Amino acid sequence: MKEKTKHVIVAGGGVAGMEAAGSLAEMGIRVTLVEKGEDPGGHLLQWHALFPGRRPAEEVRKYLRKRIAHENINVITRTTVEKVRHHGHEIIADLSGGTQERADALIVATGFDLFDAHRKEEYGYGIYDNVITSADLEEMFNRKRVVRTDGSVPSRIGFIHCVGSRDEKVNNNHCSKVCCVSAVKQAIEVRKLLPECEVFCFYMDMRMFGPYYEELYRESQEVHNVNYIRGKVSEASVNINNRLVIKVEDTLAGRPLKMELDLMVLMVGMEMSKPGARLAETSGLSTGINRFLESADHHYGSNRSGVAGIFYAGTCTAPMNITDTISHSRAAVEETVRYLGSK
Amino acid sequence: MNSEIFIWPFNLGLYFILIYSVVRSTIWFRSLSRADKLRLQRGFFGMPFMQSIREIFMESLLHRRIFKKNPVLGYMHMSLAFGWFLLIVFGTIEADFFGERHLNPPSHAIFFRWFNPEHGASGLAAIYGHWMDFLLVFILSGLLLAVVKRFIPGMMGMKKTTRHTWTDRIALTSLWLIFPSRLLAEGFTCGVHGSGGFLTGNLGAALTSFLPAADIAPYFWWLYSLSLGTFFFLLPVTRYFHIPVELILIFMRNSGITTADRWSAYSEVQTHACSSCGICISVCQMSRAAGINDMQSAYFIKGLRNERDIAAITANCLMCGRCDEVCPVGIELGPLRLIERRQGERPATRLKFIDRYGLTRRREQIEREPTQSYSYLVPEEEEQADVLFFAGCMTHLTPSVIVAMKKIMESAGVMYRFMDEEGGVCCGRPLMLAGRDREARELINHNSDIIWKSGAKTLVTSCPICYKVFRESYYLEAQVMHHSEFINLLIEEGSLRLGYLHRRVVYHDPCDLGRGSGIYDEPRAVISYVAELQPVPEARSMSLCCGGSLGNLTLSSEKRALIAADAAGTLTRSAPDALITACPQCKKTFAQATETRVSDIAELVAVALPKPVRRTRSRSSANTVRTVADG
Amino acid sequence: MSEQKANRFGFAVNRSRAINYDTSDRKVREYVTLREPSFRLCFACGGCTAACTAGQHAPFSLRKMNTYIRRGEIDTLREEVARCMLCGKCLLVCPRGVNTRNVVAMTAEGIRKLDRNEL
Amino acid sequence: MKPEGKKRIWAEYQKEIPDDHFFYVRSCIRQTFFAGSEQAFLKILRDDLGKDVFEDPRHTTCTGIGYHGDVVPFETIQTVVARHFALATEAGYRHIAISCVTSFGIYTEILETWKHFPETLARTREDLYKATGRTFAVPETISHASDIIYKFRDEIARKAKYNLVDIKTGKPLKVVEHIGCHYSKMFPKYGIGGAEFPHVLIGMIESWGGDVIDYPERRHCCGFGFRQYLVQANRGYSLFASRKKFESMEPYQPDLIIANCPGCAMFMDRWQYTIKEMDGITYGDDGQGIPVLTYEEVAGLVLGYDPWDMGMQYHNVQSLPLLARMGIRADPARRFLAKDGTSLPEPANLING
Repeated sequence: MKEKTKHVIVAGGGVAGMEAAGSLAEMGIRVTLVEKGEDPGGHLLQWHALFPGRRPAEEVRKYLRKRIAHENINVITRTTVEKVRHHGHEIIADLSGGTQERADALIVATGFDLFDAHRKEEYGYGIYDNVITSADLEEMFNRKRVVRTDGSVPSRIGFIHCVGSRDEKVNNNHCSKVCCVSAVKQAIEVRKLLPECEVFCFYMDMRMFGPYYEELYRESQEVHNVNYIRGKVSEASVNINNRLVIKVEDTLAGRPLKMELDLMVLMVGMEMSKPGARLAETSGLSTGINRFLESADHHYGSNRSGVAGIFYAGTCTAPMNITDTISHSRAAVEETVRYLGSK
Repeated sequence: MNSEIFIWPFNLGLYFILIYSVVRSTIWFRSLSRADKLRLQRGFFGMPFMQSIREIFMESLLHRRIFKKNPVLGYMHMSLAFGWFLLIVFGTIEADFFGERHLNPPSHAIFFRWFNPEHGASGLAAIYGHWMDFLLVFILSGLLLAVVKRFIPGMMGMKKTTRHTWTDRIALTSLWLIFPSRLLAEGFTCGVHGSGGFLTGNLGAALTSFLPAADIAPYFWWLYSLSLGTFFFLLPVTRYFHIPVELILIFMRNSGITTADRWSAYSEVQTHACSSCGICISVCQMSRAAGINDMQSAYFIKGLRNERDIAAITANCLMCGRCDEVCPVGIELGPLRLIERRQGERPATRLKFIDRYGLTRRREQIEREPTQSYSYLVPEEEEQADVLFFAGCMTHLTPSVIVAMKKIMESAGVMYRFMDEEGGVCCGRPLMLAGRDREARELINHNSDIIWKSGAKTLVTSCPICYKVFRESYYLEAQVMHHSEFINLLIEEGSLRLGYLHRRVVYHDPCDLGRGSGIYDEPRAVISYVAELQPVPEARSMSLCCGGSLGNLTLSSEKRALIAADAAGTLTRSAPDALITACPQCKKTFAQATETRVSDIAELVAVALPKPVRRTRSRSSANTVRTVADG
Repeated sequence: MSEQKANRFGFAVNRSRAINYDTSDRKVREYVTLREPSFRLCFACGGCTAACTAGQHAPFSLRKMNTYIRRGEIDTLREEVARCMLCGKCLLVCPRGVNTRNVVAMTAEGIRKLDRNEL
Repeated sequence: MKPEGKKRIWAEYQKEIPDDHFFYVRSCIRQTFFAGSEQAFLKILRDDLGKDVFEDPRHTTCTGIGYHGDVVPFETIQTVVARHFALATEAGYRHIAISCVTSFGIYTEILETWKHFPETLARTREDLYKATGRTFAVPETISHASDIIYKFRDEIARKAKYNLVDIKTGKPLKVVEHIGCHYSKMFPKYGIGGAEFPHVLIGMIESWGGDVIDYPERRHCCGFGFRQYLVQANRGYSLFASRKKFESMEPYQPDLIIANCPGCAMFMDRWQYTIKEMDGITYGDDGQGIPVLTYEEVAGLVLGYDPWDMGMQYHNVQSLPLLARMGIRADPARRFLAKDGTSLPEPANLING
């Protein structure tokens, strides 16, 4: 008798989910890819260019779209996986909208949510004009127009690092890893787009963890004249000219510093996604103190959930860049296939 | 006949340049310091005068130094200078001897043929005419080389030459025209009258055969006179002013005047004595390794002469001293650059002669009212020692050198005190190299105080930078020794027992130790004692700078790396086991530039020290060491 | 006048410790950056300060000085820059290849020019 | 500026303010320097709004100035505050209305401490009982007096005789609001609108027709700072802080400053005088100062109270031009006359005087 085709549900259609679905489909496994948005692609859909080489994000999007254009993959959009449970060897996933999906295994690839910048009230996001997030700036890059709300061209832009990361005041002690290099990348892009515009990065530490990140940081200073001030911005306000006034300690000078900005970019960090957190709660998947999914083993089991047949891929376990997400996702597929074979 | 109008351009030019030279020399003489005036006066009536005459003959006329460096270039210079000199001398003799009057005005000698066209048809006069023609050929051959050099510098072995200003170009053109126009003028005149030597006579005959020579000749006499006149008029504002000024320079130098540390008439004479020959550019490592071709001494001197803003040029020099070594005129290029650095930055606008002295005055005023930069330095407690060891700032970044020195001194039983073990105060030379002598003096005073209080008889330093300044700018009772000298002394005394290392090594002369302080032999003696020292190209006085020099303020780390790689490449061409230097700065710089192991001389010696005898080992191991040491 | 009144009150208004980037004079920074572009590369590791010969004797920090140049704190700089001995140790230590000695030299020069209204 | 953004935050930071039956605790600074303000508060609540406000003459200072001046230990101040609660309990009141922002901060700090460290509450009960024989119930709510005016701001607006409007131009007055640091910076949840964008005074100003100025140093401390002011040699810090605020608000040409903290009102008023004396600088037009009013005074003016009855003539920066702008006719002859017709002392060197 011919062996029944295996079926895997992938919860989340971002970078991790798409890569996982593609890899599984290639191996002849039937995949149901459940995505909450209109289209798969996740946060990458908003991104203009990627660090460290500033390649267009579209190139990676194209790759991922191609990856899931496979007859074995069924994409369900505007849907989330609400609960997962075991029924014998089978896994039953309750989807939003009340339907159910049965499968042999499930990969959680629910990704991350960007930190809601409103929560750092002192920065005035949503209150003051010209306070935007890194994601908003990326949209501006897509339109090739970086301007203030009144349409004028900014002459000084400040990037505020660690917004919603490494900050117990918003209950996030973790580092989101990618914001530093994102800020460097965006700072360079601003300087290229607006050569007259002064650019400042306000940082606590520069965490250039990936290949060519440090080189990019150096380039930003050497070639693009991006300025770095070490200190966490404490508050922002506006003056009578509707310019932002920020206060920060210049920790290297050991003195408070006050500066006017035309545009303030909040480098928002990564948090566990809400659908991911819901799924964890309903399905008994354990989470860590950083609220991301806790893997079975930190070093050699970062794709395993501790529950048979459920695997993790990508940023639902911790902040990651795209490179690491794709690797992590492939590893999750490997774990899944091994599990399917052992059944 | 003497009232020919065409002679006037020459006459005017000649009188102008004579009067100008006298006036200029007088101004220079007057602005010399009292001591230098005395030196010059004494020199004029003593041996220095004879030395100068000899040197002028050997250098200004024969160009011996250029000959040594490059025979073709030497011949070119010699033929033009010596040839012209002879032409003038013999021309004057000819005019005085054969002319209708004795003691003629100069024009009479210069335009002798015009005034005496029939002369020299036979007898002694004819032979003399051949001689004069020979001199002209001699000059013209040099001129031919000059033209070739101008357009194809490589053919003369010159990699780089200086750029000319437009006045230089006009003067050069007129200089080039002098001798061909004389040839043609004399040729036409001789042709008409059937006189002349083997050259002018034959050329004249040939030309007259198809040209109306009598009509053409005056044009060439005019051209000859005009070329001479133009050249003389332009002389003071062009590089060719070096020809008369060099004579003054030689007198001054032989009288014992030196550049010293501030701007003086002697500095000015030196800037005008530069011929912009470009030899300094060829030897400059910044040119050959780092592709920087606009800051060499020739440009620096030219900027000084023309009173341009040369702040960038002044700062951008390794101060290695290679150009000083090769300068055919013997200009003290390093000291002049230091003087300029001491002047500080000057306004971008062109400085008037008077303003330059104004700057000097301002500097003197600052010196009269000194401000303290290092008042935070606390005088140290007195501590007695026979031998003081001063590692210096840079050696603290090469702790292996310190460890080696400690081992060596302990092994030799030297009772020493490590003066800056806990981190001392800079020796002051880096400040001096940046032109900040006043500040340097504060540090020198601080260190001197410690050295005097210690009562030390010997001050040993492992850093050539410190060594140079200790020797030249400190007033000390203690004998200053570079560690290579000191180790050599220990070996010679027999207090240091060393083994022989079977290694092939090369030695690099650090700039401040070799060229800067004349220490070439001691390090070589030490190295040869413990290892096989191989020769390297460009050693001793032409040793290469490592590129890390503190003398350069503005050179980027990338360019430094290029210089270091080039120098290290040259030094290690023979693939030695190690590259030995005697300077912590050179060691650090070379270490990044080569795969070859780079060691300080002290480290090499420390390796050759007998291993300490351990109790647990058998006696034979100690014997082995002794055997090796004996061998 | 303010001093006399202060005596009457027994206290005077304190000066702001804050660096006001919008009113500070950054001409010296421009002067230094133009003449020594490697200045930009400093990422404040403090290696120079750790190695510093003068820093062993006085409160002198090239790392801090770089920050003061960038922020236009001229008065602080004027005192600070004079403490350097120009020994060049920092040059050998700097991981970013900043031409530290020239930064000091150009800063001193820039300040002198600023004081003479030449900037 | 996006008003909807602030509304979002205000919606998040709302607190329970009781409707009636308050146990009122007075402020040391306010009853000394702005005695008319506390009087006006009681009158507004009792007469205009018909509320029940109880005062016990036996209540004392909270000792907050001593506490922040490092002379009163935390245990002591807890016991003093517990005694106030005991007085309220004995009188049958469960809602505390606090006149002073320092006291308000002390109360919130103590309540939060008791919540997180119940043993300190037990210890305080014991201390109070040993010292006075009293017992107490922890109050149900604590409100700052400005919270209560905030709650009834629209009611006051409905009864308004005057508005925060320039009667000549019809334009709203430009008002600077200053919130005492101890109102919500320590515990944002105790303040209406939180710590970054407190709504308590803005709500009043907008209800009564004024325009609020959001200037860069809006959040900055007035400079009181207890130790900064209490030690004479340190007063330069205190003065500097106020000056920083004035310089920051100056370009907006504010008509008045409203403060909800007695200390702030006092310092921002007195320091304008000091700065003028020291450096000859004032922050209004033509050498005028910016009047600093308490929210009770502003509420009183809106309701048509006589400014001289509220003691506004004893501010260093006088409000005569402001009153004229609002159309309030205050009888200049009565300015320094007591109710019995005797003359009151007339201060020298008044600004806008």
